[in-house]
Amino acid sequence: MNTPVSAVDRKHTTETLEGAVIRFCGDSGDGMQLTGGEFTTTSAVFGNDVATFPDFPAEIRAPAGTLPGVSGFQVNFASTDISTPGDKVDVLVAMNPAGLKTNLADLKAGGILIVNEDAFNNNNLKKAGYARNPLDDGSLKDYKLYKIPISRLCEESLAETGMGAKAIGRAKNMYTLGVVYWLFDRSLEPTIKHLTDLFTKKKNQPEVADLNIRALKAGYYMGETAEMFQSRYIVPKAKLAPGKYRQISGNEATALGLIAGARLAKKTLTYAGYPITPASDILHFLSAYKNYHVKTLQMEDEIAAVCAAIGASYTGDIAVTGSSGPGIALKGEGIGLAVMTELPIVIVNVQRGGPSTGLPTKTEQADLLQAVYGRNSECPCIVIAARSPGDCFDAAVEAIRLATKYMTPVMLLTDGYIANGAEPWLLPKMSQLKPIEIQHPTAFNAHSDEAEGEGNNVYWPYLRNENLARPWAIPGTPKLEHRVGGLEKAQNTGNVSYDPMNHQRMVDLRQAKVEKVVQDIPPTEIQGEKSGDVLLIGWGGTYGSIHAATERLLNRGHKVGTVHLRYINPLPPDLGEIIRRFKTVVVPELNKGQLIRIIRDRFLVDARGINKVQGKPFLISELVAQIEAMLPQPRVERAAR
Amino acid sequence: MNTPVSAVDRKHTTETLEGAVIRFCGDSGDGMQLTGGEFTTTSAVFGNDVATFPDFPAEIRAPAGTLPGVSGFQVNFASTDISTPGDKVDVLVAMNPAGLKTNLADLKAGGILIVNEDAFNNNNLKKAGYARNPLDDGSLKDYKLYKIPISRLCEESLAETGMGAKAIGRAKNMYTLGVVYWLFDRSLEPTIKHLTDLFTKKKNQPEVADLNIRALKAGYYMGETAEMFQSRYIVPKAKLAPGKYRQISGNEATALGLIAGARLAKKTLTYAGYPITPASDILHFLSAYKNYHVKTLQMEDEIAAVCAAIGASYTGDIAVTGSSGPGIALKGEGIGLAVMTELPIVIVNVQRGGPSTGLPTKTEQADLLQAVYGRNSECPCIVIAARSPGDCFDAAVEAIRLATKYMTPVMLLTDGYIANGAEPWLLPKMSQLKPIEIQHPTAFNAHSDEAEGEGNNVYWPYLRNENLARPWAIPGTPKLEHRVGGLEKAQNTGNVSYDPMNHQRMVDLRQAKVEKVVQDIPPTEIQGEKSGDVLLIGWGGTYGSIHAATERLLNRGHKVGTVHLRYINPLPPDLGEIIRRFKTVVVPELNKGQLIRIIRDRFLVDARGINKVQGKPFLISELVAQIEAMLPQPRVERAAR
Amino acid sequence: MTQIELPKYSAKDFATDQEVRWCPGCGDYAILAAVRKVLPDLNHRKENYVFVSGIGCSSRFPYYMGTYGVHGIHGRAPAIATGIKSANPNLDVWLVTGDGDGLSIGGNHLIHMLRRNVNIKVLLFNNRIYGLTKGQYSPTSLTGHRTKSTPLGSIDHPIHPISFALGVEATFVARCTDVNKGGLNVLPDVLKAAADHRGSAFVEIYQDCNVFNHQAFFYATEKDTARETTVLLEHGKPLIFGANRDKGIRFNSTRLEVVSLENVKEDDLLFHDETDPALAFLLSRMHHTQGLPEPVGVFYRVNKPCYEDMLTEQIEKSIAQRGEGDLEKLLNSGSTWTVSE
Amino acid sequence: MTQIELPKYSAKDFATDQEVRWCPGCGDYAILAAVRKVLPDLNHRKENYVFVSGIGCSSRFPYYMGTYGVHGIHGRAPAIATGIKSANPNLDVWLVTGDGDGLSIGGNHLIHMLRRNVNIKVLLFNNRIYGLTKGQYSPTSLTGHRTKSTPLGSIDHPIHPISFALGVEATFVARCTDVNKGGLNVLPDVLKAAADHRGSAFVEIYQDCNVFNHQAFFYATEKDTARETTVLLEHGKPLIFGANRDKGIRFNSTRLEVVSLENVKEDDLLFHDETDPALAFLLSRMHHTQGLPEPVGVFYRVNKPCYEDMLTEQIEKSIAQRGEGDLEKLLNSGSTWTVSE
Ligand SMILES: Cc1ncc(C[n+]2csc(CCOP(=O)(O)OP(=O)(O)O)c2C)c(N)n1
Ligand SMILES: Cc1ncc(C[n+]2csc(CCOP(=O)(O)OP(=O)(O)O)c2C)c(N)n1
Ligand code: SF4
Ligand code: SF4
Ligand SMILES: [Mg+2]
Ligand SMILES: [Mg+2]
Repeated sequence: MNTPVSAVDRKHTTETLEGAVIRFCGDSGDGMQLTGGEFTTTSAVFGNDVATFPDFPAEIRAPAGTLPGVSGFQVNFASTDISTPGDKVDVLVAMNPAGLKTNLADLKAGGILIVNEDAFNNNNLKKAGYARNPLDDGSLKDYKLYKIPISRLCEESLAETGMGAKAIGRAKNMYTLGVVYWLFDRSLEPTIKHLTDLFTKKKNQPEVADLNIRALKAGYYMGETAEMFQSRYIVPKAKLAPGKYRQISGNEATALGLIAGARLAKKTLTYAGYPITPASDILHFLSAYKNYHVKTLQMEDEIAAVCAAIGASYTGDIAVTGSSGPGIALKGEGIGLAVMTELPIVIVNVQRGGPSTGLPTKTEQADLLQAVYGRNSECPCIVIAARSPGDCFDAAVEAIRLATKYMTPVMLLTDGYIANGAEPWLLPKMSQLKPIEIQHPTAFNAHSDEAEGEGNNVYWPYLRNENLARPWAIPGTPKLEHRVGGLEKAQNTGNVSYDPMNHQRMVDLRQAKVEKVVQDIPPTEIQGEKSGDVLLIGWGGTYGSIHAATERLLNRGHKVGTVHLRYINPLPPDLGEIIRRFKTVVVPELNKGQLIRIIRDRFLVDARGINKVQGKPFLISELVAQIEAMLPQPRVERAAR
Repeated sequence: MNTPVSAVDRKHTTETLEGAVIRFCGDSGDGMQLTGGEFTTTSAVFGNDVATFPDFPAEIRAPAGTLPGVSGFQVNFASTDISTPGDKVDVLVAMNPAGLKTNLADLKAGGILIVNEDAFNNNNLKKAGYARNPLDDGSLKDYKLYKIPISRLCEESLAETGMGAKAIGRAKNMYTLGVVYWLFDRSLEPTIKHLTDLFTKKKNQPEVADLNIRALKAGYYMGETAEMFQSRYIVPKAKLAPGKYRQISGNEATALGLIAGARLAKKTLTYAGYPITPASDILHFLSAYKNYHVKTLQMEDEIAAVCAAIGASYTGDIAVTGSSGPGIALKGEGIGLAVMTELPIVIVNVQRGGPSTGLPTKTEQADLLQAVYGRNSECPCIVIAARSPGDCFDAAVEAIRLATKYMTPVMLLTDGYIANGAEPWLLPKMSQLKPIEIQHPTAFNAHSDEAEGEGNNVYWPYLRNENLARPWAIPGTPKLEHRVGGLEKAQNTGNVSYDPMNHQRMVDLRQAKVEKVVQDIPPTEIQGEKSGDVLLIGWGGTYGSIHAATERLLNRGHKVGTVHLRYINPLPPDLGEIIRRFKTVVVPELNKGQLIRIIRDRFLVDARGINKVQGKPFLISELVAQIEAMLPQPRVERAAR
Repeated sequence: MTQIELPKYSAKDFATDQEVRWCPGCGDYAILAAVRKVLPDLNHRKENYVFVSGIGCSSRFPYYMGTYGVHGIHGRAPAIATGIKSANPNLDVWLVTGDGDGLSIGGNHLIHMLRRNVNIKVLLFNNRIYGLTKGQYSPTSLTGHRTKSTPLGSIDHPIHPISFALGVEATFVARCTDVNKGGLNVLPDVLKAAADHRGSAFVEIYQDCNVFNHQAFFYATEKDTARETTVLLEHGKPLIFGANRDKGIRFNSTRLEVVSLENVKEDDLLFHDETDPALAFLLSRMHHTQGLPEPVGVFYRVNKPCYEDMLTEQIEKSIAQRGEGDLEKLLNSGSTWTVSE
Repeated sequence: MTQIELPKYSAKDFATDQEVRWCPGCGDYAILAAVRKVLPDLNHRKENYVFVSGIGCSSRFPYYMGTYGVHGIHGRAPAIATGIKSANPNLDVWLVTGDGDGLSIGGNHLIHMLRRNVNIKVLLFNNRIYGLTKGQYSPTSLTGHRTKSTPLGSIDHPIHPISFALGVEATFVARCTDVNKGGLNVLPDVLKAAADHRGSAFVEIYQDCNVFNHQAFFYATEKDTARETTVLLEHGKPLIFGANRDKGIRFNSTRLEVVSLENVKEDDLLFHDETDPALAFLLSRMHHTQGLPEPVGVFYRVNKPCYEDMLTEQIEKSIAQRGEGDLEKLLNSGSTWTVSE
């Protein structure tokens, strides 16, 4: 195919950048998610480190051209290690006035602003609430503004295809992508391949593939020929750990991790769910993997889903349920049953903005206390959290491992940000993952006093092993027939028991079992200083921002150390000791302060919170600023570096 | 009527006691709850201070004569102030071997043991697991054992009535009560009146009333004539605050408090519930008060119940829902909706043993953290707790007051112990209770920019008053039509808003509103020392035990102060200051440590817990022992007093 | 209550200033327009309307009605509405729900509201898909339907909303379509009939989800097919359908068959009887895929006491018998005793 | 699976060492005895049985069966059972529930399990009361019933379990009584028929709560009335009843009436057809208070694919088409790139 080669041409100067943040925005109908996704893949395949932030409108479609209808996709790509999609935007591509209006504030002063000039008509300007056309009134003078009549140019270049106006109109995102590819000297190949795969192979619409590929190339050539841009930009390859990579979103990684966990345990996976934003994609992904013996049950509601998981677990499957927001609240009673029956289930909570229905498409980290405390009575669960899209895979495997090892529910916390966001993911090798050992008893395990003879003659479902876990005999096993249920159970026999001392003992045991998990927690890693002024304690999807902020603080010479928790209940056993090595403890969270409640309670340390509840991730800059304000003395001498 | 006068006779010596603890136990079918209740009322009417502890078998009926079928009722009556039903029992009345077996351990050495000798037949002994008859084998020699052939004596004395054997058999509890009445020199009048009211007036069964009254008297005369007892006991009147009293259980007091609260607000009450032990009685009580304009809705489940309450609240009723255990877990999502729509509802949680179905008829205090934290996202509720049966009345009124003042849900925590237990209750005067002011707007409250003219021209449902509460316009009010819902709302207008800064503001506001409640919290009362060695912090139904333990510790010269919290979220504003005045903080709870989590987090004090999860209240003695073990130095010198 | 003179309302009075946010071409628009248009004719005060919903595209409905409204939580609208109607029986409560909201997570609440016969009007927008969550199958999706969550096709047997409602004691059960290009304009009439019914009224509305299940009901709404695949139910009248009204439905033992009016007299056709639950059930089993037209209009309508009326009645009776509750007296009831100074 | 020789079981093999804790005289005892007695005849392995329940007196059932069992949470047994059956389709899953557990809090789960046709046998013990929580009214309590929570009488209209099941697409619907002193011993036969049905089987059992709703169904179980107030349904046979089998049921237009066999020939009676849903629905509306006997036996039975079979089939088909899933491959799917050392 006759695609442009990515050699640097002579007509333009070239600038080499360490990295850049680009955001595509436009109407929901403008295909910005696809555009951003393609740019990301292309950059990743090229060898950049990348991080993305897709920002959808609320679940329901808003009228075209309006502010609530704006869809955005931000990608940060760099030749260095990056961990967030970036605070501020270097290049903003706005396909319509509404997109410009809602996104301009994030563009850096002097940043590149590419707009589809054709979309700035009266109708659209009015819908976006512009009294005058911002392209003409000088209000954008602080930016490098490129007004491109994208709609018209795209139309002209596709006229010869003879395709309908609607189809041609839809291709303008690829035209735009072509322009941006030119600007950043990217190859068109990966996108051409993807368009061919998608339209020609999957949907059998070669004409649509052709149309989009033409648009893409037309945009690229426009950049090359139009002499519009003074300069092109080069973002060289990053030095990444060697190995095979792919882009992965958190929800997909969770789905793959669950399949992998079940495989490692040599068992089948049952995932019982009920659609809800932003957890639904886990259900969608898994339902496509039937040939991996994955059973997906879309139940009638979230309560049914957790109960179906309990049923599947009793029967011996690796049983998982997942949801978000109110859907998780509904599972509380069911989780209680799993705690009492001591059956392993995994509950995936893709956290979203709340309370109540809240901001369903936005991210938040505000379900931690619910995870730890949100059930009636003493009802402890193991709680772990994933830190990034790719990490969801490991966390899902770990959740299955812990649930089956301790015979108890595990809550896995992810969030909308990492669930929808994607990052390059170094592929794990299945052969290198530790198998999950599960044994279902097939013989009696105890000797009942009443019965005569020697040797075991009964099955006690609540006998415990060294991890305090009970045995997991499954239906179909001759002679081990037994009943479980939500009433308090007598230790060993598992019979219903109202005995006060037995109740105390069982409450203690269920708690002790969860606390045993400390034996599985590896020594805590500290980023930066091992002792000093400030210890940052983070958890979950804020990893990227906190990690980057820590780097920046360290670069400025601050004595900062950072710990990012996977294990929340129980906490790592060495955490207290680490805390004592720092003067101040700071806990940044996308909530009003939740992990900090547990840290303060547990370690009696006057930890301080950095909290934000805006449905959005932390900016690195706001973290740095707030932490610096807390530091005993600004290290001016080194900050000047 | 020819009833025995309560003059002291000559045949027996008399002992005057400060108080006594008596427990009636027998099979579920033996009528022990009625018997205990009658003894309590009679003693209360006589002028003793009383406290009771009914202990039912699990909800489901066990076979007659078996250990799980045993029903008990303990009453402590005294001439001094008492606050618990007592640790150990002075007099145990056992109607059958199973009752003896399960209750004997609580009888003091040297205590009086009255048994129905007739029930100790082979069949019953076997069911209770006795190899030999304990009445004959000397195993009871440490007690004052009175073997009375109650069944036979009762039968003989009622033979002349010509009633059936079954009816006569059922009257033996009244025969037994008569014996005990004689022993403690109590009047038969209140019970005779009650039997007449119940059977003659309500059920139109005068022959049953007659039968029971005869049995009662026969028992009494037996005591008088049989020369069986060496001594009679007198427990003089107590010095109680003057006024009119009645016996009341916590659930009944809650019901009355809810009616009173609605009355004080000049509004109708809607109570939406779903049966569950031990909360059902609130629904039962309220459903009998239709002529108080009380609407009770028995919904299809707990979720429906909380949602019906939200609907009723939106419509302007005082709306309450109540449940226990798993039923409360189910309400989490609905409570979130109430938090978001800022509608006042009260959720009554009669806590019971858990987790899951747990020990449904037993008490526990383990839902505190669920109340404070157990919902998705940042979803703050006001949380208050009642301390005793009578206190449920005040707490219910307060819950309604706070909910309507701050336009937000209030969780009222009671528990199985105080819900079923009863105590003498000094009747409040309605005229002395503070009215609850509620205003439903009837006119516009804001001026919209878009509209012309002066003065208000719109209704903003999320405008706030000085308490940060929003206005409560109700359907049917012309022009104030507005919509509420679970999506994030724009401050003031209440329109759906996805704006990040608005979300932050609303999350902050909902939290601030709950924190405003500190302005309603009266200065914290301290029992005992105002500073010193140990500060006890209690909450809820453990009040009686902790109060009594404190008294005992003070008597022994310990520098102990005790605070018992009504307000849990938010905590009293002066609590931190009080905590700082004591060397050690101890938090006794019937859970694994829940309030203590919040105290430690909030005040960074190394509080220690005394915890018990056995489905039973604290004994005074165990509290005293554990606290003394924590005290810096046992005050031997004064402990000798 | 004294009847104050009613303002003359127009459809516009029932609009709000909130932008309507459904996808272009969504069937919800037509239903919204019809409801706004019908309400002014019903002679109720605007401030007495409360629109209640759960969660779903359809459940955004209350935001677009200039009345009181509650956008509830998923599936729970019937419970919220029951609370509203019990608290104030004078309100006109309408409930808008979807096939997911009303029949999946909320099925149980709907059952109990219907059987209690709470005087609430239920509009169930059946688009056989979860719209708001972007296209998973719903309880009314046909077996084999490929959706996001059933890439190999649904394996569930769908629920029939009309059979469902009849099976749980609903007192008014009807069906119509969002639009009808075949000339039958059933929606407004059914809305009025539902409004006039004293008790729970259940209305299934075939609704096109333009994005995730487009054309699912085109057979029943489009010009060329609508008259062939649907039949209008009218109480006491024979079941006749077809673009030329030349076909009818007849009993064949206990089953139904289509006959041509050329061969069969009208009198031999099945006559609709709104009061016969078993007949209504039989009609609810008709499917166009089996060659039978699908009935629209009122399947079933009977009078039964409604919940809030009985609730009020019990309160009034109790007051009449025991007197207006006196709290002071209530507190003093039971065995009381007095401790003097 | 190779068929290993089946042990000969007796009722005793299905008992446990746990004391049965229902009130003396409770109808649950008779049902327990019947189930224990029927199971040995079904030729399934004991270790393959799983009894699942919710919460209620009836829901204690699994504790008394020497099989695998789950005593679940209130109302959720159908969901738990669906999880069990999906995880291992070879198990014989029985579900025991009450009128409160199954039709109040759990109504929705029951609906969806029934319509999905998961191969589970449901025994709904209908005693028209909440037994375990000591006597509140239930969804099947008759209007006016005075209970702890309705001291002035219930104002709800009761649900008819059979109509309910038919309305939500159940494929097997039957009714029987805990005991039958009139000579018809329907329970064991219905249990066997349910066991033989491949799909969800719904069985309503009239059950006496000896303590809180005693004698509610005595008309249908006692010697002197049972044969007059119930009629046994037999496929293809006319509906005849009465102590002397001298009465029958006949169609009168679309409604039913009782006729004397002295005046009417058997051939003119209504013949039962298990495959006709509308007929089943009609039969489900018969009440002895209206002078019509209440049918016992199988109302409805049809074959439809069941959920776990289709689930398995999709998995097998998917493996056949795409090959046994290779995780290493899956991980490597999508656009990958390699970073070299
Ligand atoms: C408790 C809970 N579970 C799940 C969701 C996610 N959710 C929102 S709407 C919906 C289904 C909507 O389908 P339907 O009721 O048919 O409405 P439609 O969008 O098709 O009009 C779901 C699953 C939620 N909001 N809350
Ligand atoms: C979530 C929850 N809500 C309420 C209860 C209390 N509860 C236990 S059984 C029951 C009703 C039982 O009635 P039914 O199902 O008819 O069974 P029966 O006892 O009559 O056999 C109720 C309300 C509970 N255990 N859990
Ligand atoms: S997704 Fe479907 S139902 Fe929802 S608004 Fe769009 S077209 Fe309508
Ligand atoms: S309460 Fe009723 S249903 Fe429950 S065991 Fe007793 S008699 Fe049976
Ligand atoms: Mg839908
Ligand atoms: Mg029942």
